[in-house]
Amino acid sequence: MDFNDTAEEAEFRSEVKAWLAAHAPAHELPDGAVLDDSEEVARGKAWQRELYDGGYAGILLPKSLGGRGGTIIEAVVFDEEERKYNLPKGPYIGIGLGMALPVIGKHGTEDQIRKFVEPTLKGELTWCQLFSEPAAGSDLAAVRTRAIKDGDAYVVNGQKVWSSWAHHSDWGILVVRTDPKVVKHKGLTFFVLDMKSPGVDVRPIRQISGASDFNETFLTDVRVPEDCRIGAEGEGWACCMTVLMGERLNQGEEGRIEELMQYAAQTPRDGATALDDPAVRLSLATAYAEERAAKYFQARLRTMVSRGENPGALASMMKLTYASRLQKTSGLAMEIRGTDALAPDSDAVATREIWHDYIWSTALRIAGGADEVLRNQISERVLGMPGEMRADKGVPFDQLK
Amino acid sequence: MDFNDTAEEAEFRSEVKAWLAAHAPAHELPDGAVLDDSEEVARGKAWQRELYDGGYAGILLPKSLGGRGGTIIEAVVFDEEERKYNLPKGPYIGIGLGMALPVIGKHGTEDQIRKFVEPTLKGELTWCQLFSEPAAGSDLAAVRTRAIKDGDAYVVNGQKVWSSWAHHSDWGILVVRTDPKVVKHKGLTFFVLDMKSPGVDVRPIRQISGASDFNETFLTDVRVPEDCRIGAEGEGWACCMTVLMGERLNQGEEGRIEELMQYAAQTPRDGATALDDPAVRLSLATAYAEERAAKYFQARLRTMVSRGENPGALASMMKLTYASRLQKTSGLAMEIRGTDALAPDSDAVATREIWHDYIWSTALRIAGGADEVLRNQISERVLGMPGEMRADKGVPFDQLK
Amino acid sequence: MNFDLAEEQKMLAEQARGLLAELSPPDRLRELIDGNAESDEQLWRAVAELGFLGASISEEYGGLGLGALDLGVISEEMGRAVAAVPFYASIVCAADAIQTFGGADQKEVWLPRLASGDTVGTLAHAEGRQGWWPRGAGVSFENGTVSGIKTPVGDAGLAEMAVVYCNVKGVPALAAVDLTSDRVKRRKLDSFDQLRAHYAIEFHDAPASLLDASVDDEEAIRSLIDRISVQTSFEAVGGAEACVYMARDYAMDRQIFGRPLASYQAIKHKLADILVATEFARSNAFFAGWASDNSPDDLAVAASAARLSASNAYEQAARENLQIHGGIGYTFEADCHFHYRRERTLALTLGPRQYWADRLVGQIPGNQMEAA
Amino acid sequence: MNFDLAEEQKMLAEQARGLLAELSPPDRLRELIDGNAESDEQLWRAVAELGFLGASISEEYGGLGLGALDLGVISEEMGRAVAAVPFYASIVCAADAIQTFGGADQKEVWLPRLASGDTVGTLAHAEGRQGWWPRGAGVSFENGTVSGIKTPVGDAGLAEMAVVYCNVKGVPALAAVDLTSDRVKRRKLDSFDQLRAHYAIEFHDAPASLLDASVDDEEAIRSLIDRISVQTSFEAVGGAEACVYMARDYAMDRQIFGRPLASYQAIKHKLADILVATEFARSNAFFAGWASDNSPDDLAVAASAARLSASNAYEQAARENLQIHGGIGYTFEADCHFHYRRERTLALTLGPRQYWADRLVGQIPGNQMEAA
Repeated sequence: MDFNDTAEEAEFRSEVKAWLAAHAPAHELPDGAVLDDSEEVARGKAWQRELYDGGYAGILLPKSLGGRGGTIIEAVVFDEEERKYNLPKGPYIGIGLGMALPVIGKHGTEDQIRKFVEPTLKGELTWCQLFSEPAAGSDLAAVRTRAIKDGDAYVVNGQKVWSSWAHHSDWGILVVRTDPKVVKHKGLTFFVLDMKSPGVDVRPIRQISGASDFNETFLTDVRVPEDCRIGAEGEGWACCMTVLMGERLNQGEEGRIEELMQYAAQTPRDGATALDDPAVRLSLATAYAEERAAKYFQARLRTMVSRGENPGALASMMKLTYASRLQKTSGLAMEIRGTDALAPDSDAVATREIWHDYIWSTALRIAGGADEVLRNQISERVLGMPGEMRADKGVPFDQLK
Repeated sequence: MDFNDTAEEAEFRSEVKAWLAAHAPAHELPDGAVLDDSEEVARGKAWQRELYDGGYAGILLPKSLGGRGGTIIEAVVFDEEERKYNLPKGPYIGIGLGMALPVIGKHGTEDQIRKFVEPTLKGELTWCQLFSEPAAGSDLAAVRTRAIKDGDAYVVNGQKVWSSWAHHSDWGILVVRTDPKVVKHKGLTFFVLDMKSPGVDVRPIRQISGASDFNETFLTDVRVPEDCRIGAEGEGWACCMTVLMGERLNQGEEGRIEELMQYAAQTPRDGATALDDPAVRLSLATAYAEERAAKYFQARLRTMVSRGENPGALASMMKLTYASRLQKTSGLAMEIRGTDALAPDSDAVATREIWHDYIWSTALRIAGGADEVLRNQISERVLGMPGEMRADKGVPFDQLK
Repeated sequence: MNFDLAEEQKMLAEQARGLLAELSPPDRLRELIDGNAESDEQLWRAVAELGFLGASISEEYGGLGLGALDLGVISEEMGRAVAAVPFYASIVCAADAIQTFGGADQKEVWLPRLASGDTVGTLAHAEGRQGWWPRGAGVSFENGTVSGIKTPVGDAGLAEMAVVYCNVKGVPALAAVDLTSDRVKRRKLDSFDQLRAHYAIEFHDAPASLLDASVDDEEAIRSLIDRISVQTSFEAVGGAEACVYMARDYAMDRQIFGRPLASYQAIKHKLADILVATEFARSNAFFAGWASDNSPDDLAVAASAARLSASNAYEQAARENLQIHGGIGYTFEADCHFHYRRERTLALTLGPRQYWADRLVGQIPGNQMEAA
Repeated sequence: MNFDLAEEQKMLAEQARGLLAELSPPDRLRELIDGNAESDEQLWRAVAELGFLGASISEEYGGLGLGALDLGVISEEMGRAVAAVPFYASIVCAADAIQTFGGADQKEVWLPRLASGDTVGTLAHAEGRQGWWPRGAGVSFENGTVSGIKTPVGDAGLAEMAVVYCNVKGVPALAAVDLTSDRVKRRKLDSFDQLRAHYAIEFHDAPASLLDASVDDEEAIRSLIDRISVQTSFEAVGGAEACVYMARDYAMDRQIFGRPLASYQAIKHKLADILVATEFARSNAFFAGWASDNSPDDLAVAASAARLSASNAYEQAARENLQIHGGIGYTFEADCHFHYRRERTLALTLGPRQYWADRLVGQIPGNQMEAA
């Protein structure tokens, strides 16, 4: 075990540091700046292009696909260094690199690879995902959006939700039902969808946070050319698995608890500060211990990956604990500050960040695997316990209640 | 709402006080006395006889059965006053009054009522219960102990566990399988068993506490006369329900948290005491709030019962929280005291009581409805949520895996 | 002994619940948020007409002269509906403070107007980061005026008067202040709770009238806080119960992996635990409501216990209701967020858990023992 | 960067686990309890022969000169098996204290004997209700002797020597004391943990030898406690993991309502949460073990974090393992109770959670900021 860089890693790190020092500052966002969406996307694309030119776009992506073919440790090192700058990184870039390219790379044709991979790496194409539906969240295989073959195209009808930045995406990755006569997992097919196609109607979802980062996407008689199908008909579920596998491990977490300790230290109490209160210390120290544990646990998983092992459902542990901890500790921070945290008259920036976390944590506990789904995965895949009794097992989709 | 006694209640209370003052002191156990089992049973029987003579045996039992036919509030008042004395009350008496008599009263014949009710009220007969089996705990209907009709008797073979004080009981209430060809609830039949019958072998279970309050009872070719059958063949499950319904509401809880606060106050810390530590105060105050809530919640249930309403699964809430709270707070108390609580050199009596609670809480979280079973009941019967998917539904017992 | 609400109280609860369900459904709350409204005036008028505002104000000042338990019944319904009216600020806080500490003239001036709803009052106690009830209030009373800043103060945009926690030469006191005076400046703050506005109030030698009975009687002031806290416990219980049944109903409807979400043990057990917490909190609130009027010696412990258990129940309920709703719960169109935000308001407004834990422990006989 | 054990460490773990599984199965533990034994001598000899006792003792004193992480690997296996040997007292505590603070002569005298297992040592720090590490120890060192009472002291019946936390004219220090002296009286106490005996030790001017480097260096002593605590974290992780898999295996076997207990979500989710807590605690223990030898500046925070997460994991695991076993778990014949009792020993022996929380918070840069 060695928590220091090896010689090779140190070399890579200093190379990255130097490159970032030369290229990142020009792309940094001013502190506290709120950009409008198009401006943000434009800047994100420009930074992605810079990364591409520097050879750092898609560090984990194989060289054959135009990536760097680097190790996970290199990706981590790069990420650590890149985070030191306030750079424009958004889902419009992340979904392409982290979700679309892996699935196209694995299930797509040569033509598809040629068409999509390089432009995405260069930041020229942005992506959104069109997976969830109102009645298909945790139970993703329950999607109802239908695609019916019509000549050399598929005609798609249905409704997708929770697509982030769909309104600023060029393409979407889409999963739909092509065969309702078979059990639900088997009738799915995967597509890439040109978001400018006629019949695609993107509407913002008004969130409880007040923002509308997510969209509903209505698909009405949308014609998707056959050459936009990724993999065979019925291969949709396998494609989804490819996407979702990639999703977990790269979620970097930011440490929050030190900030909350400082927030407590800036809250006067009985001639001292709230951080002098033993009960506050106990709660925050416990959360901090868990946060650090997550960091070292993630490091262990990365070591597994760097050896070619698949951490599988272990990766779910990170997300499960992060979301709950965020909710618990941001709620706690509000209580530590007290009434002032309900409507701050001072230090409002810090308090509003805590509000943001307290609200956003509810989305995090659901999106990308709800708490309950993750616990199922951990108990079934890591502990080998039996799966849920399922009422839908072996039943064709169109005969489900 | 009125938390004071009504005029009638006050009158009953003063009558009870006077009666207890006259009769209870002679039966009190000396403080900290450890009696041997037979001595304890003898004393318990004598006190029960005194209660009978005073007209206080079976306060809730109908007059037709020789009880007082009193209200639940009267039972509560009596209990509150009786607790002020250190009297010999044990399961050997409680099981007879609380479990055997209600089921005999409801499902038994005139002869059975004549034979058992009065002697039990007088403390002449002691009872144990023979319900659980190694493979039938939470799933009580899974009992395997078989009874086969042979002339005017049933021949019983099998093994029962968790019978308290079986070694000092005259009679047992017993549930066995008489018909394995029907679904599991339907093949059960209820008996009373003379514990001196040949083939009854009572062996103590060594518990993790070191004590052996509970027994295993092996039944080998035990002949149980037909007139010891309570109700019809196949009526066993209904009898069990009668027994279990009665069990919940009368469980009086003792307040523990005030004692733990004092235990903390007797633990020096940094020139003050552990009770001056805000974190300790927060934990204990939260537990105390829950304990008081349970007390008032129980009072609400008693009000329901006194109006003839059935609180049903609401009563499960008391036991669910009590057991968990006992484990949590006794564990916490050990931590508050610190290393000294591992092996006390002083104040050992208080510490050993806390050890007892920490160990006993594990049994409480299981016996009489495990936590998980109670949560099922609450969600299904109070909130009306669907029952578990059951693999044994409609399957004859002998075809179950 | 009778540990249940009286028939009249049950009818009162039903009446309040019916009214709120009719006039203040979730869509109405969305409308108010969209309209940037600070209060639902129509609802306020209806509530006033039914006499709810005067429930615990004595009859000589235009109220119904009922007790804390009756007020609690209404508070619970307000909590269930996340009602956008200044009931808590004006009735639970301001009216009770004046009734408890005011002289005959002060009662005469304010109580009939508060009971009728014509005037809204509030209680101004917090002072920013110094805390919700800072020892030795920073706002001072001198020569018939108060000076200093109170923040945040709930519903202070609607209020024409405030009961202000202040110090008179260093000793604690409460004073009634007319907020319409030009010596009073109100600044609206960004509020976490979209249905309860908060303000900073600056007093610049603003004319004030001391509630004499409060001066230097810290324990009496603490008792007032206890009484108010009992009402917020009822409010939280109502909110928690609303969340439990909202989540239950959603889970019964929603199909997942071919069966109702409500059939999964994870969901069942979660809701069972929250229901238990809610029923237990209600039991503590019942006793505390009874003790408010009938057993002053028990009040401090009873109020603390009620507060602690109600806060825990509502916190769990508000969070897990949203969780059970899944993605839809994260949308403005769903009804979870009203409770998710209001729960924080209730948890934070009247002192942190630690205050109530300290108060509870300090009141239990025997806890003043010396260390061995 | 490499966040995994080295191959040799994995082999060490396997070797230790194999040995303990063979020599110290649950039935053996029951036998020891029934025989009122304070240690499993056969196991102790076997462990000594494999060199485990000397793992972190330097080679010049008969050890293997390995590091804290190697010792942690062994501690974890001891925890998994609830091994009835004085490994913690003698090696983790006494040997490390002497190695850290002793002079060459003291090392010469004690380390080879401890490494070989011929002598058992222990660390005497607690003083009854005064606490586990009382500020200004009540036991005093004067003129080459110590006087006072230490209680409880784990494994003190087996020990021939103790490192004693004492004060020298009011400043903290550690001293090595020969327990076989007739100036030392040991009283066996009733111990919650049936597999670890505890004693009160009375020192009556008992000859003692100061570990000079410890005198008045409170932070160095705290660092020693940090190092020891890292080992108990490994021990707790081993215990927690044993509980998770014991419960899982039982639940897979047990049928209830026609299906395996393990198929119920209540059981699955409970075990998933405990597994997460255990894996997270292990991750903290890994870093803290590494920091023990490689990054002294990180040690205080790392040890505190490891301790807090390991205590939480083992507490949940020990309780819920018994719960999942149902009635059978409450019998002496089942194996749950060894962990249920040992968990408390680990949780209580080396300071409460609050100590570790305070230590952690106090070490984070920026937490010394003034209040705004």
